[in-house]
This record gives sequence, structure tokens and C-alpha cells, in this order.
Amino acid sequence: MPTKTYCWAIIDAMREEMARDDRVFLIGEDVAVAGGAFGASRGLLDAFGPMRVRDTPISEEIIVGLGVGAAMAGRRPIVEIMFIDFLGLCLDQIANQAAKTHYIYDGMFKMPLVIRMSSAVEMGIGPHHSQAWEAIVAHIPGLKVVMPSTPRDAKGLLKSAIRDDNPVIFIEHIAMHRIKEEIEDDEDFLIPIGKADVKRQGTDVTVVASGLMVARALAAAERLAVDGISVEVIDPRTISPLDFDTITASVSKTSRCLVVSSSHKNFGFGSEVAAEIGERAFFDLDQPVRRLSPPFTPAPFGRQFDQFLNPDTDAIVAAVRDLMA
Amino acid sequence: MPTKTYCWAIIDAMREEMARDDRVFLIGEDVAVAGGAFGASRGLLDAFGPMRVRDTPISEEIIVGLGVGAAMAGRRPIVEIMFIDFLGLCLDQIANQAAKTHYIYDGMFKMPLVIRMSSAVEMGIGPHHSQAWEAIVAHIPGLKVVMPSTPRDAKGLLKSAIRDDNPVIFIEHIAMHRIKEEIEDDEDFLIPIGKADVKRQGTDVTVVASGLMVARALAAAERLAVDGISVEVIDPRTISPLDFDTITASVSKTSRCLVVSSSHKNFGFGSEVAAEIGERAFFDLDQPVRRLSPPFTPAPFGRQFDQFLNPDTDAIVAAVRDLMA
Amino acid sequence: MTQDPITLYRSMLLIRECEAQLNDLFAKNVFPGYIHSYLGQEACAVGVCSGLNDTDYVVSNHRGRGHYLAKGMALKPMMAEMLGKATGICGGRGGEMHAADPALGILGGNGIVGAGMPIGAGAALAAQMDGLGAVSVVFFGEGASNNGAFGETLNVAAAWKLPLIMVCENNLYAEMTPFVQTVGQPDVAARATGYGVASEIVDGNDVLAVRAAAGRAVDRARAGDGPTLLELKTYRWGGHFEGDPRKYRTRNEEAEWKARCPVARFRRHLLAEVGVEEDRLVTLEAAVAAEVAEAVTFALDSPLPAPETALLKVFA
Amino acid sequence: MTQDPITLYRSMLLIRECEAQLNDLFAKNVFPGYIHSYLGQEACAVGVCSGLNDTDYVVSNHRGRGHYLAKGMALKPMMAEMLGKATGICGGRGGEMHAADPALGILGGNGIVGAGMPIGAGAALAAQMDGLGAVSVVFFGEGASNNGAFGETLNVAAAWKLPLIMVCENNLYAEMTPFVQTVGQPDVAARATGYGVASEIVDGNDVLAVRAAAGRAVDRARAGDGPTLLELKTYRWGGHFEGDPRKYRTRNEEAEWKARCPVARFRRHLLAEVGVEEDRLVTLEAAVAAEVAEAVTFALDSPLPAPETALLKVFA
Ligand SMILES: Cc1ncc(C[n+]2csc(CCOP(=O)(O)OP(=O)(O)O)c2C)c(N)n1
Ligand SMILES: Cc1ncc(C[n+]2csc(CCOP(=O)(O)OP(=O)(O)O)c2C)c(N)n1
Ligand SMILES: [Mg+2]
Ligand SMILES: [Mg+2]
Repeated sequence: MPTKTYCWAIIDAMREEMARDDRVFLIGEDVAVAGGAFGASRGLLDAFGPMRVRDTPISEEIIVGLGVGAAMAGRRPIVEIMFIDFLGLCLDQIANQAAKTHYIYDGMFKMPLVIRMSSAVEMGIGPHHSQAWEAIVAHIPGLKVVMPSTPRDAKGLLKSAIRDDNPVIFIEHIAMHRIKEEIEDDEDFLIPIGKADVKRQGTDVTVVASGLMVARALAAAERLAVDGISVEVIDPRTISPLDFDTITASVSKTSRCLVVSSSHKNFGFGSEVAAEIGERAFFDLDQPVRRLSPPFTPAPFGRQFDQFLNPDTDAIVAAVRDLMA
Repeated sequence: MPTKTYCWAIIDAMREEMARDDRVFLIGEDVAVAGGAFGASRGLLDAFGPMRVRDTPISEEIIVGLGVGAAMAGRRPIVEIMFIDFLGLCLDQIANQAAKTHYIYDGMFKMPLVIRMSSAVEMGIGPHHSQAWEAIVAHIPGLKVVMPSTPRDAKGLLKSAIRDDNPVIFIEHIAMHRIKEEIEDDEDFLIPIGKADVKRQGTDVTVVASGLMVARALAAAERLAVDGISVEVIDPRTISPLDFDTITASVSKTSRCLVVSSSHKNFGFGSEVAAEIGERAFFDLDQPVRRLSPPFTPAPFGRQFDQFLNPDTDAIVAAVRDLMA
Repeated sequence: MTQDPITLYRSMLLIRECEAQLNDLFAKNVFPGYIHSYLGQEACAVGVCSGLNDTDYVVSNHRGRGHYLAKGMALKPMMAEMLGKATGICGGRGGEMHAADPALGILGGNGIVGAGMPIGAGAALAAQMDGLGAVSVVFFGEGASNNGAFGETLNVAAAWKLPLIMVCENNLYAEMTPFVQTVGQPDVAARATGYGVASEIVDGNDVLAVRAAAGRAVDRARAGDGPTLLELKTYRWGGHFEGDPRKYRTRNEEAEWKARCPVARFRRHLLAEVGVEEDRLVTLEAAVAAEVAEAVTFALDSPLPAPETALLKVFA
Repeated sequence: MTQDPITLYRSMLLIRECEAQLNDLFAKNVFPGYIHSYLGQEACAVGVCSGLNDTDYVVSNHRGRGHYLAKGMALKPMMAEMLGKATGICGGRGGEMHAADPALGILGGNGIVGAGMPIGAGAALAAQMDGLGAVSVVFFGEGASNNGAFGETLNVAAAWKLPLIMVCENNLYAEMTPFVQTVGQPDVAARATGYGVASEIVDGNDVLAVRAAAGRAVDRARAGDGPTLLELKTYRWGGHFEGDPRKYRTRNEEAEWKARCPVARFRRHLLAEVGVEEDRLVTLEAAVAAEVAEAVTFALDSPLPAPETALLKVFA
């Protein structure tokens, strides 16, 4: 199996799906000639030409709206919003239009729209380029929200997203762009949306971790294993709809659960998991579900703040130990 | 004490605060000559003139942005966004600008901005005029989010919001506009932001209910009292920051908690309360915290759907009985 | 698609009659929710849509019945949709602000002012990619032209030479606020030039003038020469919605505009210039009234959708 | 506020020198994060801000150092802010895209393209309410003029005759994409007329031309005659940020624009037209270089803010 970076996994997914289905196209700021602000669409303009790979003006509302309208007219658009922090400029098209079109019109239109948004949490770029906003879109019915944590997951999920007849918010973390992994060389390699992945099996504690936090949870599990604490790490991969069956089964086994996320605890991912698991597995739990998240502040400029604010492996280890105490 | 409607309570709050402090002004669509799309600014143009009460174009982004800039330049703006469903057009100014300005600039600017947004949940107006989006803004650090459920609360909270040096999202429910209540005739009558209100004392179950749901929770409590079930009803009044001390104290006493909200369960108000209370009062709980919310669908047109989708008194009664079983 | 004058007149009548009957239902308190009446603007929808094919797209707004009917939406399911009935074209879940028919290129209405413009541009982009000469038309009010989406749409459409026709129905008011009080320059069309978009200002109460201007825009779009902004000067006879007491304007102003009634004006034209016999029109008028009455009865007699259907179709 | 030519030159030099030194830090790998260099655009900020008072407002964007310095921000705390240091004007938490000084009317930068325009309009609204003749200036790139906020701002400013000066620094590129490829019409200023806003296109590399045009705009604003859009045609010498390989343009094009260097050009003007002695300029240049070097040292030597300070000041 060839080894690919997270960034090339994304490019490959788009290239394969564009080759497979000529209704698929890509638009966004700097996606064509420059090959993507972060290089995540290199080669696509050459491969598919300017009709299907286009640079847009800095007009986030219409970037998404173009996708909505083109999808209603039978295309399968991929639109890129450079940073998820720009959500506030296009949320109407996402939440009121893309998410509701199939529903309002009683199923007369499909909405096969993929909205790729980069996350730059913990890259020190400052308050407008550091936000984990998956919880906002996950609160909107009619959207699927996907957040891959490895190159293989990125490829398989993006291909599924492009083939999905519903709007999918696809959150790419640019800090992971250079991570490498072996990926099946199969043009029909797909990872299902809505299915969590047990990234490590364990018996004592369930750690639910998403995005950047998955690798840290796995590192923490390694360290805790040395002390005989067996950690099961679950990566939901899809933030909405969340695969609570897999998580509940794990927690019923381990009786303890920690949720680790880059999104704020308040009204965030951790609360959603804690509430639902607290309900589904209440009588199996030995301890309350704990949440580990950055404190409820904006993200100032600079790595030293990012590192201080965001959960790291040490913090996960400590939180798991606390749960075991 | 004079009796006032919810709508006039809002008008009175603005009029008193505008009279008290000439830095306060009001802008929004139809707020001036028409006195508000729902009549909630009647008389203010006459009282304060066109410099301080202005009709804006249909430009939600700049409506909020005008407030942000004017606040940075020393004013205390009240801006009105007609329906909270239009949040997607102005979220950037709310979440990236208003919420973060004090923080980013190290406290050099205050942000005494009130953003009034009407909620029309359960009024049958259809998918673009029916959404309970308090959870979205409550996920953003730097914002306060207030949601009054009675005329007196509306007045006291709005006055506090206008006097607050931080951005406050003030969510008014137009279905409550005609409700009447006695309100203190005192120009310094304030209700503190961030403090929950125990609307009814009880010993068996805590029902946390917000907005429209408060009255239903109280009605449910009446009915349950007949059967000897004593329900404590807590209205958080402020959605962010949430007053978990009050809620925890209640749950520690009752050992059971139900959260009732117009916002979707998924990543919503119910999850936030359930997660935090699940954590704070875990060992006091006899049952998991339960959440009652509309199912995870858009809101179609028409009252019959709204009534079907949203929790009513019967549903609250049933959920409380379940918790007591 | 050429249409004979009688067909144009019929289309305007249909809208006129629908609006009248819906207002009547409202007065009788049997209409659920708001009615955003299209009375007075009939020439806009008909003038524009009469030059379109079924493969062309139309994106509507909150004041959409005129657009739906002019683009050919079947009367009964449309009427039932307005009443939120199960027999409605969206099963009653769209309601007064939302109806669509993909087979006719009708891509829905909207509850969000301005949101249709980016969507219309998206349909135009799809049409451009298809390369079959289809065009996309987006209808919006002059109030919507103050929303950010307007500038973004003009610009993208110009940059990409999209086959997009932006039709601004300038009826002078946005809700209760006169347009002139919210702008520095009262012609919406004047904004097009700066973005490199062609534009025309047209008497929106003259169906033939609208039709001619729309025809030029459609030709330009089909030829690959890019977008056009049409500003149709018109007037909504009713309030923003039915029941609006219309304190922001005078009854006198309303009377003046009613004197410029687009339907009556075209009727006079048919009689005087085209030489149609009045009998023929009277027959037609009766037929349309009957057809609409039948649709209203159909809609009223139709059941509400079962509430549980609200749980369906969140996803495809 | 009139400023003598030497002061103008000094202000441009200060910016030039800062940018050069920051690029140097970047090359040495000691700069944290991105640098959005202002090299080449010095005449824009200086030409505009030299005509403003401390009570006038300036709203900046992601490419803000020129604006900050031209409006008088103290050099050391500004430099320290760029490096995210505790001695920075925002305690190091704003960083490269955010600095402000309320006492000088500097209302911050922005990480969101276009978001400053509504904020600038808000400051102009406050100024209008204050009635003391202050104006508000918002700087933005030509790329930002494609964002919805632009149209909304032009319109509101015109409708309300706000004392707002919208300064578009058209440096031809938005990130890696040439502006001309994203528009149907290449002059941003042309969009003003349609909204009823006055506008001028100015050579953005000619500080005196910019100053004169800005002066006219400021006069108009102070007189209550409303907003102006100034489009300053200029060029950013560096990439979108330092390290950008600039594949989207030729080295030749860059050389041509560098030949039109605004600093060198004004220097020639001072020597040839104003009759300043070259010695005086050489001395000044050395002094500015020393001042900037000192500020860089100050910034480098300053401590990082304590991470725990991130928890402070979420609320007032
Ligand atoms: C984004 C948004 N803002 C405000 C509203 C409330 N609203 C509904 S219709 C309307 C007026 C629209 O005016 P115009 O565009 O001129 O269309 P008209 O109603 O005159 O046909 C307003 C303000 C809305 N639905 N959406
Ligand atoms: C809303 C938004 N979209 C995209 C970006 C990414 N971005 C940062 S700067 C920039 C280019 C801005 O171009 P222009 O306005 O011309 O300013 P310049 O950088 O040329 O000074 C872009 C696309 C952003 N920060 N904000
Ligand atoms: Mg109108
Ligand atoms: Mg630029």
C-alpha cells in the first residue's frame, strides 16, 4: 500500500472522485492556480481544467451559495472555505440553505455538497485562525460533520462525503497535513460517514477524542499502559451524526469515560458526548463522564498560549488517572 | 406596581436606559418609523430623535458591525436583528469581532453592545423563522446570552444588558410579547445577568427550563403537584454564562433533573446542562439527567408541525413521571 | 420560447386571481401564517418568465407566487402548499415562502432576504458547466440589494460571465421602510456598472417592456456574454404582508399606483393595439377565476400533513 | 493636521525600516507566525494618516503595520506586539494581525478580510453622533472589496452620510490570486458611484497625491457631506506573507514596481523639488534605522507573556 500524507490523501480523494464523476467540481479561494492555500488541491486544475477547478473572489457567502445552487441544478460541488473561523460569513448558506433544502422541498432536491474547511487550532495564528467550531455546525439538523484524524481516514471520509447526497462539512486540520500513513490503493476505498473508529482497544477507561486529540489520546494510552491502565480510544470521525452505539458499548465495558476535544467544553463536543453517554450508560458508569477542553477564552496569538490552552498528552494522562482514582 | 406586557417591558427598558445615558442608541430594520417589526421599539424615535433611533437597510452584517465600531468609539449601541434565524449573516461580527475585541486588545476597548434578536420558535412561520439558536452563541467565549421568559425578567435583564460593558445577545420570544406581569416602577430595577431564577420550589425533581418552556414547566409542576410530585423549576435566564451553582444545589437536593428547551438536544442547551450537572452532581443523581427537546429536524411550515415537534406540558409531565418511576 | 399575448395575459390573470383569493382567505381567517402578496407586480414575473424554457432556472424569494405561476408551477399543488396542506407541492412543509419544482427549473423560494442570489449564481454556474445554453434567473426585492450577497453575486457573475439574470423588483418598500431612506442612490441598476454587469431599468408594470428587456438579457446570457441586472420599477399593492396597516405610505400613493395596474394596462393594450375581442377576454377571465376557485377549494379540502412527517427527509 | 514633508518622509521610512527588519527576523527564523509585509505600500498609509488627527479613527486589516505607524502608534510596543511579547501594545495576545491604541483612534487590525469595514462605519456613526467633526478611515485590500461587507458599507455610509473614508489599497493580488481574475471590472473605485459614494483613483505610490486625495475626502467627511472611496493603486513587494514563493507573478513585474518605489520617489522629490539637503536625509535615515533597530532589540529582549494571562480579560 502506498504511503501518503494527509494533504495528498485529500488531493487524491478529490482527484479520484472528479475522475469518476464529472459532476464533481471544486471552487474556493486560491484552489486552482495556486493549488490551494495549503497545497491541498495541487494538480487538480491541470487535471480537470478551469471549468471544474476555479479560484473564487474572497466572498465566503457566495462560495457556499454557488455550491448550493449548483447542487440543486444537478452538480456535486466541493467548495473550500479557507479557515473554519470564517464560518460566520457563510453560515446562512450552510445552515438555512444547504442543510434544509432537501427537507423543505420534501426531497425534491438532493444536496450533494461538500464544504471543506480548514482548522488551524494550535498553530499560533491568533484569535481569528484558531477556532474549533465543529459544535456549531453539528447543532444544525441536515448537515453531516466529518473530522478526520489520519491520512487514511481523511481520504476514505472525503470520498464518502463527495459520494454522499447530503451536505457534508469536512474539517481538515492543517497541522496534520504532513502526517503520513499507508492507504489502500483502491478507487472505491471508502470510510463510512457516521461510524466511529476504535483506534485502540482497552478495558479500564474509554477516551473519546477527535481531530488533533486522537494522536494525543493514543500517546496517553501508551503511557498509561505502562502503569497497567488499559485505555480504549475512540475517534468518532464523524461529529454529526455521532456514533453513540460504538461509544456506549465501550463505556458500558469500561465504566469510565473521558472526552477530549479542541472545541470548548461549553455547548461543545464534550458536553454532547457526556450528556448522551451519561444518559445511555448511567447505571454502568463508576464516575461521571469527564471533559477535557481548552478553557472558555478566545485563542490569543502565539504557540505558547495555544500550548497552554489546549489539552496535551500530559493532561490526558492526568485526567485518566483522576478517573481511575 | 404597574402591569406591563413583555413587549412594553422591552420598550420601557430601552427608553429608561436611553434617557439615563445618551451614549445608548438603537438601530435595526424597521425599528424607527415603524416602531419595530413587532412593535418592540414604539415611541423611541419620537422620544430620542433620528440620530439615536435609526432604520437600517437589510444588511445584517453591518448592523452588528456598526454596533461593534460604535462601541469601540465609546457608544453603547443596541442593535436589532429581526430574527435569530438570520444569525448566519452576522455571526462573524458577533463571534469574531464583538466577542473578542476586549480580549484581543488586552482590555483597551470595552464592548457595551446589546444585540437583540427575536425568536419565533413555534409560531409556524417555517424553517427560516423558527430556530432556537442560543446554543450557537453560547459556544462563543466573550459573549453573554440572555433569554427572558417573563415581562419582568425581560425588563430587568435588558436594562442590565444595556449597562453591561460586554456584548450581550438578548433573545426575545415574540410569542410572549403579550404576556403581562407586574413590574417594579423603579428606573434602577435590574436583574443580574448570570443568575438563575428558581421559579418554583420543589423537592423531588429539578426541571431546568428556558424561554417558552418555563411556563410549561410551571404548568407541569402544578399538575404533578396534584399527584404529590414536588417539582423545582429553574429558569437560568442567562444561557451563558450558565449559573450552575444554583442548578447543582437544586439537583443535589432533588437527585433528579430534566432539562427542557426549544433548542435541539444535539450540541444544545440540554446537553450542556446534562453534562455539567452530570459531572457536578453525579453521586447525588438517582437517574441520569434527561433532556427534552424538539427532534433533530428543521422546522417545517405550520403550527401543527411546531406543536408536534416541540415539548409541551404533557411531555414535561410524562418525562418527570418517567424520572420518578 | 415565444408566447402569444393571450397567454401572457392569462398568466398575469392567474397570479392576480390567486392573490385576490388568498387575501380573501386571510380576511376570513383561514390562512395559516403570513401572506406576502404579489398583487401589483404581475408584469414582472410574467414578463421575465414568459421568455424562459423549462430547462432555465428560477430562484425566488419570500414573495414568490408570481414567479412560481409564471414559470408554470401547477396551480393546485401550489395553492395547497401555500395553505400548508399535504397535497402541496412540498407536502405542505414549505408553506407560503417555499415552493419548488425541479422539473420546471423552479429552485424554491426563501425566508432569508438575499439568500437566493448566491443560489441563483450557483444554478447559473451549473448551466455554464452543462453548456446547453440554459440561464438562471434570480428574483429579489430592492431591499435585498442592500444585503452583502448582492455585491458578491454581481461580482462573481461578472467575473465568470455566468448566464445569470438578476431581476430586482423595486416596489419601493422593504417591509415598513421606504427604500430611498436606506440608500444613497435610489436606482439599484446603477450599482451594476461598477461591477461590470450590464443593466437596464424597466417599467415593471409594462409586461411587454419587461419581456423585451428580459429577452435581451436572456440572449446575452445564452450567448455567453454574462449577467444582466434588470431593475423593474413597480409597486406592491398590499402591505408587506396582509394585515400590515401600511402607515408608512399614503392611500393616495397607493391609488396612483393602482391606476397604473399592469393587468388592466395590458388588457387595454390587447383590446386597442392587438385587436382582441373583449368577449374573448371576459371568457378567459371567468375561466381563470373558476380555475383558481377550484384550486382554492382543492387546497381547503386537502388534509394537513401528518405531523409525524416532520421527522422524515432530513437527509436524502 | 498639516505635516511638513520631512515628517512624511520620516513616517514612510519608519514603515520601510520596520518591514525590512521584520523580514530579516523572519529569515533568521525568529519571527513567530506569518508576516504580512507592508513593503511597497508606505505612501498609502502615510498619505492618508498624515491628514488625520488623534481624534480621528483608523480601522486596519491583516496588513496593518503601515497604518499603525502612520497613525502614530509607539514603535516599541508595536514591534513587541508583532513578536507576541508581553511588552506589546496588546500584551502580546494580538500578534501580527492585531494592534490598537484607543488614545490615537487606532481601532485594531483584523484576521477576517472585510470585517473592518462595518466596524469603521460604526466608528463613523459614533463620530457623527458626537458631532465634533471626527472622521473614520478604514483600510482594506482590493480583495476585500469582493466581500459582502463592502457593498453593505458603501450603502450605509452613503445613506447616512457617514464621515467615513474607505481606503482600498489595490496591490493587485489577494493572496495568490490576481484581482483581475476575480472581477468583471478592475477598478474598485468604479463601484462607488452606483451606491452614491464619491470616489477617486489615486497613484498609491505617490504620497503627495494620496495625501491630497485623502485631504479632499476628509474635508468632505468633516463637512457632513458623507463618505468617499479612495482606490490607491499600489503593489506589495513581498509575497502575501513572507515565505510565499510568489509563483503567481513574474520577477519582472516585481522589478517594475520596485522601480516605482514610493520612498525613493518621495526622496527624489524632496531633493529636487523641495530642495532638502541630501545630508539631512542621510542623517534622518540613519536615525530611523537606529530607532527601529532599538525597537527590534527591545522586542526581542522582551519576555513572552505568561501563558496564564490567556485566561484574563475575556470579559470587561
Ligand atoms: C436576512 C433577512 N433580513 C430581514 C428579513 C425580514 N424581511 C422579510 S421580507 C423583508 C423586506 C424585503 O424587502 P424587499 O427585498 O424589497 O422585498 P419585498 O418584500 O419588497 O418584495 C424583510 C426585511 C428577512 N426575512 N431576512
Ligand atoms: C474572510 C476571509 N477570507 C479569507 C481570508 C484569507 N486571506 C487572508 S488575507 C487574504 C487576501 C486579502 O487580499 P486583499 O484584500 O487584496 O489584501 P492584501 O493582502 O492584498 O493586502 C485572504 C484571502 C481571510 N483572512 N478572511
Ligand atoms: Mg421591496
Ligand atoms: Mg490585495
